[in-house]
Amino acid sequence: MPKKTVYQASIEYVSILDENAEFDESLGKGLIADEVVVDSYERMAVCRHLDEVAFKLQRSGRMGTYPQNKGQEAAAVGTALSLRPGRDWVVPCYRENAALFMMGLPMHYILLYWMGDERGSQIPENVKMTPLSVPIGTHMLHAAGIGYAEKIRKTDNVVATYFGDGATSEGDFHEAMNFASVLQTPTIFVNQNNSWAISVPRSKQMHSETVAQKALAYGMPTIRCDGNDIFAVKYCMDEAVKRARSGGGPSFIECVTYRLGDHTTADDARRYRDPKEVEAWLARDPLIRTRKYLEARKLWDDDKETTLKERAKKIVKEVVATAEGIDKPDVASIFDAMYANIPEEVRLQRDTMRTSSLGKYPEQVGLKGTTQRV
Amino acid sequence: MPKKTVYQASIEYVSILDENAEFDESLGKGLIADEVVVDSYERMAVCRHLDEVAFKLQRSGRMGTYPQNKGQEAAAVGTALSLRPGRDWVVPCYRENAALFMMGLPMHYILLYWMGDERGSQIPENVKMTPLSVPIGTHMLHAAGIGYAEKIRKTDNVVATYFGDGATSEGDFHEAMNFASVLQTPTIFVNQNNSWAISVPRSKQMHSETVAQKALAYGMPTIRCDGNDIFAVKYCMDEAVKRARSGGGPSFIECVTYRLGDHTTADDARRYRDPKEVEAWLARDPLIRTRKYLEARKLWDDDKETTLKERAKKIVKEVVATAEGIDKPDVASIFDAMYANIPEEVRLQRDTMRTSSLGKYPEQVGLKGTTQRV
Amino acid sequence: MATLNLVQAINLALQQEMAKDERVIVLGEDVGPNGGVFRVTEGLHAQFGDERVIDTPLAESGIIGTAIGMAMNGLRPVPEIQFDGFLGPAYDQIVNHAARSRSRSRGAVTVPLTIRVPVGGGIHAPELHSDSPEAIYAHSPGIKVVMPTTPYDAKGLLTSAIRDPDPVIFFEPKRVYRSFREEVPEDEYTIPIGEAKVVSEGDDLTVVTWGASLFQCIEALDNAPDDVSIELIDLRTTYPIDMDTIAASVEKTGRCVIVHEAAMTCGLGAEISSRVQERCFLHLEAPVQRVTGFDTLMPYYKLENEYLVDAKRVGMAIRETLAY
Amino acid sequence: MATLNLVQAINLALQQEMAKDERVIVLGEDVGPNGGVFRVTEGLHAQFGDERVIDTPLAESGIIGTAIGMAMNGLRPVPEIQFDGFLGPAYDQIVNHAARSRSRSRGAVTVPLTIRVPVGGGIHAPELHSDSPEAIYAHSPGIKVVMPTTPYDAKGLLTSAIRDPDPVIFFEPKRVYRSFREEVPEDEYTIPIGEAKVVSEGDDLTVVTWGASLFQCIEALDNAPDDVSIELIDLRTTYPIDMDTIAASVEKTGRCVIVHEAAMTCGLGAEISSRVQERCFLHLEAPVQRVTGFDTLMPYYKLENEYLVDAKRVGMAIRETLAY
Ligand SMILES: Cc1ncc(C[n+]2csc(CCOP(=O)(O)OP(=O)(O)O)c2C)c(N)n1
Ligand SMILES: Cc1ncc(C[n+]2csc(CCOP(=O)(O)OP(=O)(O)O)c2C)c(N)n1
Ligand SMILES: [Mg+2]
Ligand SMILES: [Mg+2]
Repeated sequence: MPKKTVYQASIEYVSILDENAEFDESLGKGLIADEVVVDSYERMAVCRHLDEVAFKLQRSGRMGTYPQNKGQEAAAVGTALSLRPGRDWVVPCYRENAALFMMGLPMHYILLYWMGDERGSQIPENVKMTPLSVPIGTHMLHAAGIGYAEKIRKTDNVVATYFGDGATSEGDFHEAMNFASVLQTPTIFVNQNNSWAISVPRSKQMHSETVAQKALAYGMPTIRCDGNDIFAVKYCMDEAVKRARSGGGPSFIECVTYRLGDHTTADDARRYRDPKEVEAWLARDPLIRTRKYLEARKLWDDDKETTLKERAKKIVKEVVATAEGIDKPDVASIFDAMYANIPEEVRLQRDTMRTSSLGKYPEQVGLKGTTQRV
Repeated sequence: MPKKTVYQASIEYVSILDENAEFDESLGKGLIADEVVVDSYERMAVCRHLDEVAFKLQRSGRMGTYPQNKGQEAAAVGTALSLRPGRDWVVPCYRENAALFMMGLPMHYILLYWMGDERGSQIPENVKMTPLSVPIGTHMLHAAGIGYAEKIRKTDNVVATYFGDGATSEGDFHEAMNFASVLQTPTIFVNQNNSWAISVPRSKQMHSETVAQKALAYGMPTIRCDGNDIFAVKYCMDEAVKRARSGGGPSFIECVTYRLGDHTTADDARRYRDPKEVEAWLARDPLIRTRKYLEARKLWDDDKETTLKERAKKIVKEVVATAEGIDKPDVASIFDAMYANIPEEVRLQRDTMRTSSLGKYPEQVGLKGTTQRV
Repeated sequence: MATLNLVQAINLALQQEMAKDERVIVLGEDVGPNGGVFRVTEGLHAQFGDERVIDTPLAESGIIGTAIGMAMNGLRPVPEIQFDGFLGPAYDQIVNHAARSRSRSRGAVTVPLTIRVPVGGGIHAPELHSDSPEAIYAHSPGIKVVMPTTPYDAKGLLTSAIRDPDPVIFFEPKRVYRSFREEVPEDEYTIPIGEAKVVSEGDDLTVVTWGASLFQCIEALDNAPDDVSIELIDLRTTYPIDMDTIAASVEKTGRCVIVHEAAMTCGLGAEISSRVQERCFLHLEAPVQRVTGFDTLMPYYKLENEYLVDAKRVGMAIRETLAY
Repeated sequence: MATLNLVQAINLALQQEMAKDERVIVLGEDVGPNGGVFRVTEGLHAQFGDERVIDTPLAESGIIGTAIGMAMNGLRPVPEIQFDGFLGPAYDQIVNHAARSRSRSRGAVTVPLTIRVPVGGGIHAPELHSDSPEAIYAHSPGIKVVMPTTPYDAKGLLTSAIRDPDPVIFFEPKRVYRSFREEVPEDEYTIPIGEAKVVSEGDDLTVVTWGASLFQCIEALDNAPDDVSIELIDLRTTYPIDMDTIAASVEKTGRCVIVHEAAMTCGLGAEISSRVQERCFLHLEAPVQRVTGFDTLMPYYKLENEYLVDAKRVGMAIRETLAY
């Protein structure tokens, strides 16, 4: 046989609660307990409100550049539902706030971070996560290494790492996928394919039909799902987590979603994006369909919605107050944070807040008079 | 439908002249004209001899580290057969000497290069290639860019880039594959999968069953073939070149082959490789089966073989003499080659062969006596 | 003559070179319809189309590596890297390929490439959006490194860079992008790479700087006592270094303060300081001083101003050096 | 006490730290059964197995990035990068992640990582196998950079590096790997990171060096006239810089020559020269001199010896500085 088929693959797409709030019982039944769906909805709503407030804070000069999560809350919540706070790890990018809160990160950390304070990245000890990653596509390697440490310690802890469609173009994405598969680490690659990387559409980002097929290159189990459907997301994540916990190695999940806002507050998406596209996606908003799901099952009503709105306002207000109430960091922290024990030369820069040498060294002579401190 | 298949792919393997020299007429007939098969065989044999001589030169201290091509000649020749010297480009690694010679590179360049002389990389103007690439896996991006230039100039020239199995682990491989597919450049990715990257076996290099499937991540046409079979290689390359010339974009070809020698003369493969594995592959040597093919068709006999051996000796002897006859490069070339016009400071270093400053500058004063040149 | 800011001057240079030479290609993240995150490439996509203004995938090594290939095959690519910190993934392609290709091939394979990168702090941006990596590339033989600060210089130097037969990194001090305007000729002109500019003449002390710190130096000079006369040099090109201009000045003044935003240790200030004392040793009346970024990361923006060199720190070093 | 060469001393330190602390993991290309291309990890795979001695895929960013993750999660990885030139693809992970994580997280997420890399020229290797990138990393705050030259120092410093709570790059001058042996205690010991060593004392001139150039300096000292007395300092750690030792010496001698293999411009020699004149200005009787690699690429090996600093060039600078 001169030609024979030596490899075959196919990729499935999962949708359970679709954009019309139609629910597929065959896969969805019992997947998420009612009270957890309610809780998830509330979490998404609170995050949405945080987003809106953060946007306003930025506009009024009380915060720096901020990337809204708006529209992508289901991917964050749906995946985090399968994780165990305090044991499993999250290695995030910056568009999955809800997942971080579910893992135990206090909400004000996120605001503090975008307010330009490193203490927003000072992850509390009981929270298993790395700081938000500004350099795109380079943090997933850490999820391979973190997973490897869990693996050789023989725990059943897993690591979920989040990243966008754009991030999959970086070389480090490729290396992370390869290291995780070769070392069979318990790492779950959660791709939030929101169709855009700032102004670059998916069609210019990649030539493949799906993001999910990128995992085939590594012999890694892979699946695509409706990323605005917490059920579909949770379904895929459950499978991946189960596989990872039981020594089955890494998995890839493509969550098809959409960035309803601008890339960040520094961006104006109207420059490059058809408003009709945004409109179409507004109809697929994860909050709307989850609410419909709950309402259809009498788990939700307008009163509850009003209460939730109030509660969200209150929570976010407090969070803003907490973040804004934190004093400006001490200048010395710039230096002190560099090493466990800072070198003499860094200490000297800290103490003098200077780099010029005159008057700094006892043995240095020659300065006429005391012009030093003016 | 909660689950549906959204992507399917399969990969074919091509073998025409198998390791027992069985020839498949259905794909192979007319693929390579008889005289071209003869020529190809002769080229492979000359390269094999060059390899042996280079090895000895290194061992006797007349050359630096050298990577033998032994066993991989068919992949080089089979792919180059589809290219047009002087028009199509080659962006090589270091294990495809035969292809470079077919593209017009004088043979002594290769020796000169490994003798530690940059002029071995001083590609003649009519030869369309980049120098051998020492940093693994990082040169394929240039093949994307070179292809792009051809594309927007609306030529039908194509670019072939060569690299090993190990090279596919580098992030730059991923970025090259992605840029070539997104920009639809006429680039052909020729992978020489020889099972080893120095001492690292393919199983530790990647978790995928084939290298070819890596191209699926980019929606790129991909195929696997017997890399020790010039017919199978040529068959795949013809398809890829045709596609590229006609605006169909990049392709990937995995040539399954084997490194019969050590990684380089600095390596000792017995430290990590089962001799039985090597033995099995010795039987699959591309030279043996091509010779059998020719003999079966009365295109070759022992006399011709003897003549060829003599000719190879003569050619290689001349090439060695040419390479060794080239004077040691001028020291000034270290400096002169840095920029089209070297900066004043580099000129000063060149002229004085010093970096210390004393006596270098006319306005610099204070040197007692003339201790400068000792 | 139009009055332009730095963004506009760079945009104009790009537009003119693209119009004049069809080998010039702009590529990078968001440089197309969006016009770049700082709008430096605004309008180019509309004028020159998809083939010559390419929105690339999000991969800096890919951008530079592809541009290297284009340059090797006759084009004149002008890639943009979106922010200083994202040069990191492209470091290997720049240093191990772009910078080495000419020497590696003894002139046979060259890489006429201009890499544009906004640099430096002061705009309240997130982490990795405020670095000043000029010394890294000055230590990597084979590339030229340019950092103009004024619109006039930027237009002339970018034109030179694009026409240069070798790779050039073109650093744009982003804090200055829209901070001031000056008259910029609409006609083409070039400013030679490797020539510093004496911004103001003086006899008592030489200040050498480049990038956005130029303005802190000007402020410090304005605040200096009337009876001291300070020479201010804007380096403009950080490799090769115009030592003739610096040495001539220090021989006259006998005192030198170097100001830059990057971390002190192994910054370009160290190189200039070393060369000054090597060449002008007997002229020096005080040790050469460096006023630079600290040997720490650029902090997140709440403490950004505390990190950045300011006129006060420059002024103190000037006074102390004069008093030595 | 055993008499070991540099390779053996490093191997012993690795073996002992792995035996003592199971968090220590070795990873890299060919470090497993092959024992590394220089055999520095020889025997470790046999003793500690697949899980702790990992032959990785050919991807330097992957090696360092994965090691960073391991370090963040409680391990003490010791990755090997096969050759200096191949640090390039890992630059971003080192500088933008390993070096920044502690500061970024204000101490919450730290990266105790030791990156071993053979460096420097002189072994007739191909291109990109002979670089000396210490200044690049000294300019990148957040990492420590060590370059011991003798087996004794290497064992003690590697032990310190592995136990250090912060990332350390451990450069091994490959030209010295098998060039000489010395007595090395089999017992564990540490040498503090950041302390230079006075190799020989003297009063007339100070030579500061590190890495393989140490031996060219020793040769130059041997060739110097009997009536001059030269102090030779082996820096051992290139960041942080032990300026106290250097300054104390130059205050005594008044003259200083710095010798290193890397290119001159923005090399570590520039930093030391600047600091010497900043601190010891009135003690200096001659300009501080640098004897370094040229501002070119390290040529292919036919011209390697012409590029490398040799005792003659060091000797000339010493004589000229003494004669100043
Ligand atoms: C290495 C790197 N390059 C460029 C950037 C600038 N940048 C920030 S976000 C972004 C787009 C990211 O797109 P994607 O990964 O799809 O995530 P999304 O923002 O859509 O969630 C870019 C280009 C960066 N932060 N890091
Ligand atoms: C970036 C880089 N990392 C490491 C090396 C060292 N090295 C040289 S060849 C090689 C293995 C290459 O394997 P492969 O790509 O399969 O090619 P092969 O040698 O088998 O033909 C390695 C690790 C290198 N040259 N470049
Ligand atoms: Mg996106
Ligand atoms: Mg191989």
